Amino acid sequence: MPISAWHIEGMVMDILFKVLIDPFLQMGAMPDLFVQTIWDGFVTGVLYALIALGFVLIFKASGVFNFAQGIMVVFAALTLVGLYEMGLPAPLAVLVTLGVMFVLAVAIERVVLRPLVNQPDIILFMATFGITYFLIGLGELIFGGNPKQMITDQLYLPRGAIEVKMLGGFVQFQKIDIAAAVIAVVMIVALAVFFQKTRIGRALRAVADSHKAALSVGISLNQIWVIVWFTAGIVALVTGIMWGARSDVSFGLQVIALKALPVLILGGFTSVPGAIVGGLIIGIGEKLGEFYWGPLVGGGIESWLAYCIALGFLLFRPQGLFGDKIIERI
Amino acid sequence: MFYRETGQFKTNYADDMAVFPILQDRIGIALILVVAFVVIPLAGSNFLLSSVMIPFLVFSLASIGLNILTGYTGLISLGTGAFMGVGAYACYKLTTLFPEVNIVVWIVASGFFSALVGVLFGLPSLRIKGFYLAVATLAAQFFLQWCFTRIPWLYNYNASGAIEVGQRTLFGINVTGAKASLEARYMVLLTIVTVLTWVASNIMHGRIGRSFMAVRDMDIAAELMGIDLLKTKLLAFAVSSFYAGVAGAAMMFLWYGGGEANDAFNINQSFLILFMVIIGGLGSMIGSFFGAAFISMLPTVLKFGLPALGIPLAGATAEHLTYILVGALIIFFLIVEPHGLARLWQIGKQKLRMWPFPY
Amino acid sequence: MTVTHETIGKGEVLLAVDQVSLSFGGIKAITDVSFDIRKGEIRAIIGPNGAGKTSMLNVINGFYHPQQGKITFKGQTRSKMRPSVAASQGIARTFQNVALFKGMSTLDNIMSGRTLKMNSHFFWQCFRHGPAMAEEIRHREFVEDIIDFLEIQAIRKVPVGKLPYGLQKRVELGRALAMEPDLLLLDEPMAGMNLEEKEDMSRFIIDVNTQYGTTIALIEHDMGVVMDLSDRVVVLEYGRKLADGTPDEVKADQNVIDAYLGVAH
Amino acid sequence: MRNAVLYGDLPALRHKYLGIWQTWTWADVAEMVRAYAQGLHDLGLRHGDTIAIIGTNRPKLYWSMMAAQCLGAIPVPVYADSVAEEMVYVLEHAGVKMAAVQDQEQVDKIFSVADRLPALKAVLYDWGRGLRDYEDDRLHSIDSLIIGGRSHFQKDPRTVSALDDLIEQGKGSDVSVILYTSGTTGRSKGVMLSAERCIAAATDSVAFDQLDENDQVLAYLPLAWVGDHYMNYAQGLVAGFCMACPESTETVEQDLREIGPSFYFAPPRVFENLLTRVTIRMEDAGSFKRWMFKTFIGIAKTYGEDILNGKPVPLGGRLLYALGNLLVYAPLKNVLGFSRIRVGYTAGEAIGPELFSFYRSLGMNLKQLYGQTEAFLYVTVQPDGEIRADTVGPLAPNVEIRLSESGEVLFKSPGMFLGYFKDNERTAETLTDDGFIKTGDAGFFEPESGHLKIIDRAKDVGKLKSGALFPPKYVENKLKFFPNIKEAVLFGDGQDFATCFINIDLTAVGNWAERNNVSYASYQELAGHPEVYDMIADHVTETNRSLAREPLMAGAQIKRFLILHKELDADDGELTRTQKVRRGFIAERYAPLIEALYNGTTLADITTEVTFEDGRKGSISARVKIGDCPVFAPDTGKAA
Repeated sequence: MPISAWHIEGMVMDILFKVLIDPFLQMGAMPDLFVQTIWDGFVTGVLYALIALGFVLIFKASGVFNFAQGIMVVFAALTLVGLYEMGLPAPLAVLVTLGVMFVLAVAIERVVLRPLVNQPDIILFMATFGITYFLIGLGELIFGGNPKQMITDQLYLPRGAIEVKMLGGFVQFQKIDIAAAVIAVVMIVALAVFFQKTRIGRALRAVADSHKAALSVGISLNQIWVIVWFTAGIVALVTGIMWGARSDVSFGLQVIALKALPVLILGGFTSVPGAIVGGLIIGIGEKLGEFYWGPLVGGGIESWLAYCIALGFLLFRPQGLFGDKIIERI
Repeated sequence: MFYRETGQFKTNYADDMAVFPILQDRIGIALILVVAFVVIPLAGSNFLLSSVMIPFLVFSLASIGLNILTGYTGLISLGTGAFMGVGAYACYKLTTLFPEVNIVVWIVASGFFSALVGVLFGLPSLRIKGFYLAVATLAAQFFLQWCFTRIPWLYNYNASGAIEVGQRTLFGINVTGAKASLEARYMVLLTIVTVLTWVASNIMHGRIGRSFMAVRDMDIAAELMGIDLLKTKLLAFAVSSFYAGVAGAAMMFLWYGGGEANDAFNINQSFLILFMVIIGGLGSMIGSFFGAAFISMLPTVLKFGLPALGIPLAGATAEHLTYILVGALIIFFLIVEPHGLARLWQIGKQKLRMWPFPY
Repeated sequence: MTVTHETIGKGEVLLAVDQVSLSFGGIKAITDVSFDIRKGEIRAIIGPNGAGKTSMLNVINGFYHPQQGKITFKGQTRSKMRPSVAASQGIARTFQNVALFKGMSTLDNIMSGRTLKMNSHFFWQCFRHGPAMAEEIRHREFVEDIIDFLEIQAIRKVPVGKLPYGLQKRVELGRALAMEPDLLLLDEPMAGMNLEEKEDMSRFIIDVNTQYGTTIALIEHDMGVVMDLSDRVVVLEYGRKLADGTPDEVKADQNVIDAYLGVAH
Repeated sequence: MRNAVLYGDLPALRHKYLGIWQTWTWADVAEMVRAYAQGLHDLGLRHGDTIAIIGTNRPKLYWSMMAAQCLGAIPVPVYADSVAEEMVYVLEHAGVKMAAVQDQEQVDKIFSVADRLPALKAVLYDWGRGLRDYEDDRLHSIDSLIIGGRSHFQKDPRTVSALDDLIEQGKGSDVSVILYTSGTTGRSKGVMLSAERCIAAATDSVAFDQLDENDQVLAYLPLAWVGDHYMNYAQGLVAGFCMACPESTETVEQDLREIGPSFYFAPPRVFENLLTRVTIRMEDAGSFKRWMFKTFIGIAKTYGEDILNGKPVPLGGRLLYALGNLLVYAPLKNVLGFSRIRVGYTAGEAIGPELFSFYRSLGMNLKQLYGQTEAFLYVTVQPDGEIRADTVGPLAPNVEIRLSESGEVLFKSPGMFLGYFKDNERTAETLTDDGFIKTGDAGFFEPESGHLKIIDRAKDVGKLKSGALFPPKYVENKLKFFPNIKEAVLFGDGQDFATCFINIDLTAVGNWAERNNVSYASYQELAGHPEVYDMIADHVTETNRSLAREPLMAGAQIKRFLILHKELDADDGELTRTQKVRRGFIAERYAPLIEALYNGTTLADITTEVTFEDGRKGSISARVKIGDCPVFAPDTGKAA
């Protein structure tokens, strides 16, 4: 017996070591790699944040949990590229795409939201599924199903990478990633301003609180919905460009929409800063996890790690990082 | 109009509380069963069985499962696909470990495993509500899916990494595997579905069903009435996942005849079944069947229907159109009848009962 | 539970609220309130809106947990308690804005009030035979008595969502009664009712009290009703206890007159 | 009256109580009643005592009657909806010793007037709710009595035989029940009926319609009305069919549908309201359904009755009718709960011919009979195959009838009464020297068919100045066939032309108003609305047209009418408790209006006192418009 006892104990120690200590040793051993991973995570996080942002905008203003945000990203990117391929100059293509997104917003408001006003959330949620399916079909019908190259250069987005020598190694920063980060920040700031300063923005915030309040500001709900969905559309477009620039434009992209869910959970459905912080946490968390712990279980844990992080988190703070505490009344 | 209820009065509670109190309904059900059990197997073409009835039945079972959770108890789940997977793999392991035990037994038994897993992932449901819960179930979906592909033991280290369905017999007739006749598979499946449906409706008509609905309609009030939320919700998860599990096993063994988790039990499957439940009608047994029929048959109908209408389609385009149409139809249905086909059915029935009066 | 039931005779203290304080974040809902409810009486809690009446009920049946103070029910003292436990100890209630199970019929709603008393095994539930069915029938009989008592035979099978407000309130009362509570909490049982409905409801409340000997604590705005119905009244204002006593005493109390009765309601 | 026992285990009574149809077999009932009787006896109810029965149709109240009759005591059913004052008159007059009542409400009524009822020893209640804290030793629950009786049996078996003796003592000739007439004219009179005569009458009629123990009826008519007592109680005991009591007054319709009675009796009013509601509901239906309904009802009108009467009908007609039956009639009857009706009767007052034929054309074997409380119950009845809307049929078995020179109908019947309780001179008035009973109705036998045709209350039938016959009820019924007209009161006796008051039917007209978006705030406003006037005018004209076709009646066409600003109401004494019009009373009450009708003015003011639900009195005044209608030359084309 002692032998096997030894044996088991050995195994346990081994596992504990692999899980609890070894990863950190690795980090310490190659800080440059560590930073690299963090950076990668950060960028992914930014993109998650952007999608989450789309969700939050819509959820805040219309209480709709817009599952279609992901496909909107894809759709926007596809349209852009598609238009370009049809021979429009890039800047024009961007404008037209914006136009398309606007039309989309209007259409959704008319066809989906207005008839379904005052329906339970789950129904609206389902409706956005409908939208998703519709857009998938439409996108593929028009632009075909196969992946496309994002027109990075034509949009004057930088290529290549900067290699910074640090921590006894090289850390590589893709210019596009930096750009992405910068643009994301710019956009978030812009949105913040839009919400704080402009009349419409205030109205939107009002809607978030109560619909009556919004009306008192003198903007009809329908207008607000259009605006919000359009804004979400813009966010989607930017996200699409960024993401497309890093990999390529395909329907596989829509899966990242699902990734935005745990982000939302961390950040809370109604909080813009929450979305961002959440995005970063998830992004970095899952990259680190994949890189350092993934191998232990054969990798690929990226696919669910995010959710489990979120789940664990939920159990302690059901209302999310920035969400406000729910007091149930009866 | 066909209803003749006059003179149907109940002299004891048992009759009054029957699932089908109206004579004409009982007749109707009997007819349907006869058709399903006798007419279709005899008269039905292979096509009807393989690409209409069998998928329909499998999905019906799954949507009953989800309906119990989402429709009756009001808990959204996006993990149905994964729970089905658990069933499938459980069944696979069981039948390979104990080949001598009859496959049908295992198909049903595998439900218990998915029930177990369901409870596990249901645990958060006490604290988490609505979309948050949906996300929690997504965790289940992805984690389990990951397990299916990353844990070779589950698929017996097949090179293909997929479930391979062997020959299994019932009363000496092949019911699974390549040699099993469609009819045999259909009959087995149909029997399972019928029995489980009956059981489900029993549960829903009793104390448990009521506490489910109580939790759905007004969980606070339910709790203040002494209904233990956690227990109830977990039970809902268990029952629901059981059905999903059986559906999954049935899907693999009686329909696909083997396959790989990522295409059979992926997130889209979960969504699809959610659609069925919503379109069919939340909180309605018959709705689950309507929904399953609608969603599972729609693509087939379009694939063969549109060309028939003289719209020539390449396979791909057809697929895209299907997507568009499904999407549009979902929205359409949500708008015209948020309570799903079941409600339409109910209204129609009411009209028939009140005929010739409008109400 | 029934044991303790025996131990408390009519007129003795059934429930005692002892210096209870409750606050959400900074806002104080209830401040240091104490009063008791005696077995078999009809106890009214009145006060202006936001006086913390409903919060008080929520504390009593364990939905809110008071920061300070304790509650003694049937001689057992506790500061925290899960609502479901409170229910199983014999506290039932109705809600200010009807909290029925909209998706279910009147019958099912009231039946669901029996859940605590039902315990047939899941196995039997699956087949809806044997013990399960027997149990169903047994409780159906009990529920039918209540339906008969509340004169709602006509709406037995109607989904409660379709019922007019007044009837919904009645069904809700039925659901609470189905629990055979020792203490019944009624939160504005007559809110938004017309005169006739109010009269009916008061009749039911009194009948419940006399027939089943149920102890009742109710919140009500209609002074007339309160004064007729209740044996004793406790008056809250801004979460504090203002007065406590028989209707006449309370009517006479100067604070009350200034604070509440004076105001046209 | 206790022979019913021989039906053993067949269901005797069903009562929808606690959600299901509780059922008692005859054996149960017998046992129960005996125990109950014992209980009553212990309580001191003796031979010849009177016991009031007050409440809706509930088994225990029926048993109360049986039990009382076992002891040779006399049950006195009283209209449950009558207010304490009215009730006390009957109770006082009958000198009741006990009262078996339904619930707290009735108990309260009784106690409120108890001081005027010296004889009252005990009050028995069926439904104890709210009576918990009544301290009154006169109060007992019926259950407690039954139980008491049972235990008494157990204590000493001798009581069993003792009870039997008591029962045997009961002679058939004893008064078995006193039914108080609704009092179309003045105070209501207590009609004494004897057991043997009741049974005799019931037996005849049961044989007549071959009713047997397999039939079902729904007892929903007021206990105190001869209709219920005869049709359900007496016939039930004789034929041994199963009587079902509805769950509550609101659920009668539903219960009717569930039970699906095979024998159905209702006063015309019930059928009227039913038809009104049917028409209203159909108007809300989709255009297709409406079309379908209209066409097939049309077809039914042409063929339906003939088919029912077994007259030859063209094949096409039969087919169409069959189709209609599938699409409309059967479902309709199903919804109304009439599907299983074998025999249906209507009586109490003449039924509108159109109304009558409507139901018959649906294939419902509805028949008319004529009778009155004093006759217990009918003197003429229509046998199958000889159904006519305009007559009340030939003589019922074992009944003699002759007409007085004034055209008044006189009869002798097996079930005829013993006399009015404590009211001999009234009895004398009613009886002729040779023991015939004066009905007070004017009528004549149709020579060819031998059918009796009732025109109206003898004293109501008048003549116009022109000398033309003036039968108010006859015309009123024609008017009342229109769903929009709830009540009509005709005047014209001794005048030069006929005029009438109209009561619009609030549900029907209100519904109509909604559809034609006519806005109105009150009944009064709606009644005064010009468009409503036009509509009613059309109806009246219609009526005149049909009157013109019958030479006898042509004179009675309506020249002028007005729509009353309030509904005629029993609480105001304008109607009897059985909802019959109190013509005289109305005439004097609305004298100014009548005057206006004849002096040609188009507007009239009127102030009337009204009694509200809660008994408070108030008065409403109104300005009432008067409408004119064309009359038509008598159409001699075809004779009636």
